[in-house]
Amino acid sequence: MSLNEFLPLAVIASSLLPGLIIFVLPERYLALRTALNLLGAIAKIVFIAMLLAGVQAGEDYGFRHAIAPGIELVFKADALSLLFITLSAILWLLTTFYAIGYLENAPHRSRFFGFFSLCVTATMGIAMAGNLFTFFVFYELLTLSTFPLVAHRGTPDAKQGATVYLAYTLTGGACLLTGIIWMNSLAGNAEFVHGGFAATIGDGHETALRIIFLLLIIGVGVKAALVPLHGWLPKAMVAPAPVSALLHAVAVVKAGAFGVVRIVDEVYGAEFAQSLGLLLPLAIVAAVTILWGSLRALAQDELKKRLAYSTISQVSYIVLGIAMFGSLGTIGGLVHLVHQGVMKITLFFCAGNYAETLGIHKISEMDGVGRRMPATTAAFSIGALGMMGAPLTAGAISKAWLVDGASAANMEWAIWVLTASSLLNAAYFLPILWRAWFRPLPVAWPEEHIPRRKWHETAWLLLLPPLITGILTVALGIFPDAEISPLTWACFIADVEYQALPK
Amino acid sequence: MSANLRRLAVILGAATFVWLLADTLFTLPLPAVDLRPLVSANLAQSGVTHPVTAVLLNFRGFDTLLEIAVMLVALIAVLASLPGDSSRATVSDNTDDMLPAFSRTAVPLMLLYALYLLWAGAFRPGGAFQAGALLAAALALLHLARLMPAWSAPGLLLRGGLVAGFLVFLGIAAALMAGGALLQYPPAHAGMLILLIESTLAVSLALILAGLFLFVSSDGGTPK
Amino acid sequence: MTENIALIGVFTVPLLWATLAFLLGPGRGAFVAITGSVVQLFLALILARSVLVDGPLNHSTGGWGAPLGIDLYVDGLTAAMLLLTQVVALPIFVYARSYFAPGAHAARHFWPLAGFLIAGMNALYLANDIFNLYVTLEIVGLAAVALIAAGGGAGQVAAALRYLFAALLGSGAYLLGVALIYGTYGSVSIATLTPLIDVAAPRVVSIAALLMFAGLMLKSALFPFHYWLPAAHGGAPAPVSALLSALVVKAAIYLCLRLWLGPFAPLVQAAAWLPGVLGAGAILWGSAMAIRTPRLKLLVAYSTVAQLGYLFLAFPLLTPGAAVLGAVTLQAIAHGLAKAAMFAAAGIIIHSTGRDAVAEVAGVAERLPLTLFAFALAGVSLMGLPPSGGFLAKWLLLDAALNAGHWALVAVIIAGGLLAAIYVFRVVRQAFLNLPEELADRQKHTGRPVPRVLEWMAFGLAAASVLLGLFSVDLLKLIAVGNPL
Amino acid sequence: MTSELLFAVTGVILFAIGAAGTILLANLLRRVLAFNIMGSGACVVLVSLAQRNGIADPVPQAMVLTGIVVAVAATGVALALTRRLHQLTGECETTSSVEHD
Repeated sequence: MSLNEFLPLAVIASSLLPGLIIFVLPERYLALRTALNLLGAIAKIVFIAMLLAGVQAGEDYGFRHAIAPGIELVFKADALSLLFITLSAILWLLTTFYAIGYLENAPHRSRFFGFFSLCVTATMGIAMAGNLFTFFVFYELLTLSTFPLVAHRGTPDAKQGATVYLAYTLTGGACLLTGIIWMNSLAGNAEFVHGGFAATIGDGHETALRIIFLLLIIGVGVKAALVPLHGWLPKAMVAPAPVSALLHAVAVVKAGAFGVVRIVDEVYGAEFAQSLGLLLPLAIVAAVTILWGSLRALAQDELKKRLAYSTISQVSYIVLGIAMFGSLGTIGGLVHLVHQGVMKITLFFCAGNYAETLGIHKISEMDGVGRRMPATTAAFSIGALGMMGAPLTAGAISKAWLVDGASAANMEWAIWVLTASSLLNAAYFLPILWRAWFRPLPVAWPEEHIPRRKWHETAWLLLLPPLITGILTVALGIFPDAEISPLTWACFIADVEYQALPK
Repeated sequence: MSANLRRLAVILGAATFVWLLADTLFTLPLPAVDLRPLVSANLAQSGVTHPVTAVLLNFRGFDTLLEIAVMLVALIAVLASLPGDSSRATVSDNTDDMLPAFSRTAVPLMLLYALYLLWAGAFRPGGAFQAGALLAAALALLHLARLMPAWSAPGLLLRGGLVAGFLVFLGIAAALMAGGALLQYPPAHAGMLILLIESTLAVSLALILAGLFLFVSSDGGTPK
Repeated sequence: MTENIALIGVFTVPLLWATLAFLLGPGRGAFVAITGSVVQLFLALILARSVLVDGPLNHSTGGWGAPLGIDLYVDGLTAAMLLLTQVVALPIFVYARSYFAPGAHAARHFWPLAGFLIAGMNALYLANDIFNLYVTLEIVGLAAVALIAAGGGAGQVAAALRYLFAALLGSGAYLLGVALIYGTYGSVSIATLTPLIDVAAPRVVSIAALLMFAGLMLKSALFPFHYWLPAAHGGAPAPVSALLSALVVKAAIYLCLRLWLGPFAPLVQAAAWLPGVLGAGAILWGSAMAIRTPRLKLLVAYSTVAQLGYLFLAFPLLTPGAAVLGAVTLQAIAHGLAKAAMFAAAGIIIHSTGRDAVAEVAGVAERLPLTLFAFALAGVSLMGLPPSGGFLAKWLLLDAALNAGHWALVAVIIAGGLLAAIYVFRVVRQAFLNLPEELADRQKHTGRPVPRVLEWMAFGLAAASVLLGLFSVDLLKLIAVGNPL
Repeated sequence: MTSELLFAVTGVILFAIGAAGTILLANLLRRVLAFNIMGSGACVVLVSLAQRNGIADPVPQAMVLTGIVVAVAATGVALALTRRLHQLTGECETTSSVEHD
């Protein structure tokens, strides 16, 4: 097996194998379990680094395995997949640290970390899937491996949340499956290519292709939480904080958004999708989602719920960017795929810290928490400002590109949507910051788990990850076009997708 | 659906079925394949002179092998269906002496006739099954005449008797693989082998058939 | 010669060890059974390999050859079913060995009966003679009935009787069909009959075919003939349920398939929609019942009713040239493995909670993670989610249905998957709940500790049903050998 | 029509009666009898159709012999189970309820 075949597999195996081993590990083998987790996470990042270098040098990486005559599992590590797996891998490493601290002496940790690794594996598979069949395999694997994490606490509303989650995702999966098989019956088991393969199917199938597009978008839209398919996301917030952070801020919703990218750009191809008149409706759905998510977020008092609705709104920035016909929008969307992940995970880390340290779950309980937990709250503030698109944060960059994309695709209304959304973001984030920093301390916190010590507002393992991602948020905002930043990489992708560098 | 309606439906269905099927039978052409010449042509190599026995133990011997398996399964099924606690096998006190007297004379004759049937099977109607059935009847008669207790869970000896026929048959069938195929008798020894199989089968079948009756009657059979 | 010995051995070996187990006495024989099953698995592999390499294989018992003698025939389909039977039987036997408490009444005659059951099925797959098939059907039927009834209470005995009469009615209809066929053509050899039967065949042949199919559908519990199955499979001891649900019903369906594609092919094309409709009914009805029943094993049994529906659903697609046979067989195999695993897991759960109720599964995720994992994995295959064998089968079926433009079938298959998800996750999500106090106390008394080997057997079967979806190239190649499609 | 055909039709009728009985009757002993009638009907058809031109055919006769033995076996099992059910419940009928336990 050549290196070019080995690396994609290695990226998958580096989380799959630890996961499987951890399942059979007895609960008490804490050190070994931790070692396995970190080893896997670090190994993965090393492999990905090799891939990044290789792909920039024009190498192409792929692996295929026939599972039945005419049906193949195909993995391709191309520029687009790397954007996604790099993000997931780095955040996985941070989240692993965080989870180790978060779940100290909690029960069922073997199960938790086992399925956690499976989720990451599934995400890697989705990112590197080379055809719709492979994409579906890992898409459903993600659903299945997330279920136990949502149900992890074993409380009735955990069961409830997990059930709702399944009801949405499995139904979406059924639509996706129908669409994929239909598409394959027209195009054969075609593989993703820049510019898409649907155009080659030829005339006479336009209607079929439109219906298929609808089915596929519904399929991935459920995970991307497009309105009206978003109902599961707030309910799934019963999961432990690391799960909400990595999965519901990054892996699951991003898998959906990523699916939209693949379908629009590499199944249909932007031009063909545009010619079928599919992009505008998609853009409208995205716009509606953006506004609806922000509006609902305003109404939430529970911190995680508000973040969840904000996620719903933010993820659709990506979809909106892709749905804008033109390279600028695509770049904006792709960059936001990364930036939103970094910012949102910061916020969820902090929310988890508040809950773990002081038992704060509601925004109304956050008065003066800034003085009790300055570092955490600083990270939180950065994330929040980023979400609003404040200058010098990652959010500013992606929004700028999206606006340019909108005007380039002369979709002025999209600009209004983005502006409105930014205002709404401000409307539901600034009050939190104000409470946290400027309101007086309460007499007592809801339930203080971790007492304050000098220079020690909470456990280090809980504090470091949000600080790192917070700093990252700023860094991405200040040096957007560094040697290998998400932005440059997104331009690289748009370059191959549209064969023309953006002016 | 009410019971009467259901009954009516089934009966009507059965009637139409008979009508449709019978109707087709009248216009049925003669078969394309005729096995009779084949049977008589190969009778010489079959080791027996009676065509039915030849089919049973040679041409379609595989059927018969599996059929013995069916009998064994049935017997084990009966044993398995017995209540766990029934191991008492009693001869209840003798009420009349008519039946015993009759059986005392009948059973030896039945044994004799069974032997004849077994031997006759080679060249005229008869054979292991008929013989076995007759022997089983004799055993049942003995039990009904209260000269023999019902059988409780079988001991090793009885179990051996029950499976002996099948084991011999199976063993010979497998050993004949040497000839290239299952149950491929060498014409020279076919007669002898078939006789061996038939005689052990007769005993085992007798025990099995009797067992179907005698094991079941070992428990009171009254509701608990 | 080796493959001939393998061919004969695959049913003589179980006949032998079944007899020995009986000879050894009540409750004895686990060892010979497991040893024998290992040998059978080995022989089945030899057969499969030889079929894959040298094509179909014919063996004339007694050396006479059809139509005078009885022929045994192995093609890819046969070899695949033989493999399935041995692959499921072996772990289930290891499971049964630890499952039955020593001296348990249900176990006293388990081994000989199980042996005859397996032997009967293996012979059934091989026989190429419709009368010999009748005898094998009876072996399988009676052994199955006995296994259900053995040492059970009134409910089990009643279920066994209901099953027995269904089976007898079925084989009776089948036998009359055989009689009519023999009366018409003068032969019972499938090889001889196939060229003789054509579209111009007299109507009596169609009636015979109808009788035989009806009988077999009764035995394979195709909706609406499924009435006997839930009580029988839901009431028997777990290892028995596993064997029945995973294998026995498949035997009758296999026979349907053989006759459908073989001798009766010219007659059935017109009626191909009928099994399809009944199959759809089975999927919807079986799933609906599985979603409603409060009992765990009954849920699994109803899921069998539903899953068998997929096999008949495919009959309208079984047109020459289509690769549907592969999909059907794959579904049969995947379901066999998954269902055996699921009954094994259900048995473990009931063993440890002491109650056969879905509500009592709470807390199993904590106590028996491996068992729950096995149950869920098996469920993945039943739902047809990737990367399981059930998924691959469903994918192939959907592909065929779409290419043939059968949108109704597509809809049913998709709906069936979602319904399966509902009843599988009914159990799984319950298992994640923390065990309520009062139940915990009660289960201390009713429940018993679980031997690890039980859990591993269930897990192994489930894992196999999932991995099947990733490594099916050779299997599908094998199935394609010598089948008329 | 020949006497063989008469036998065949009789066999069909016996089968139909037996089948209807097996389906309709509630009492298990009667159902056992009905099943036996059904089986013998099938056997009669098998033998008689095969010798429509008068000459006996040994093959179906041997097959019928097998069929009879199989029927005996099945009857034995059915009776034993019926007896067992009677011991347990005091009745000779199967209830049709699935939940029955």
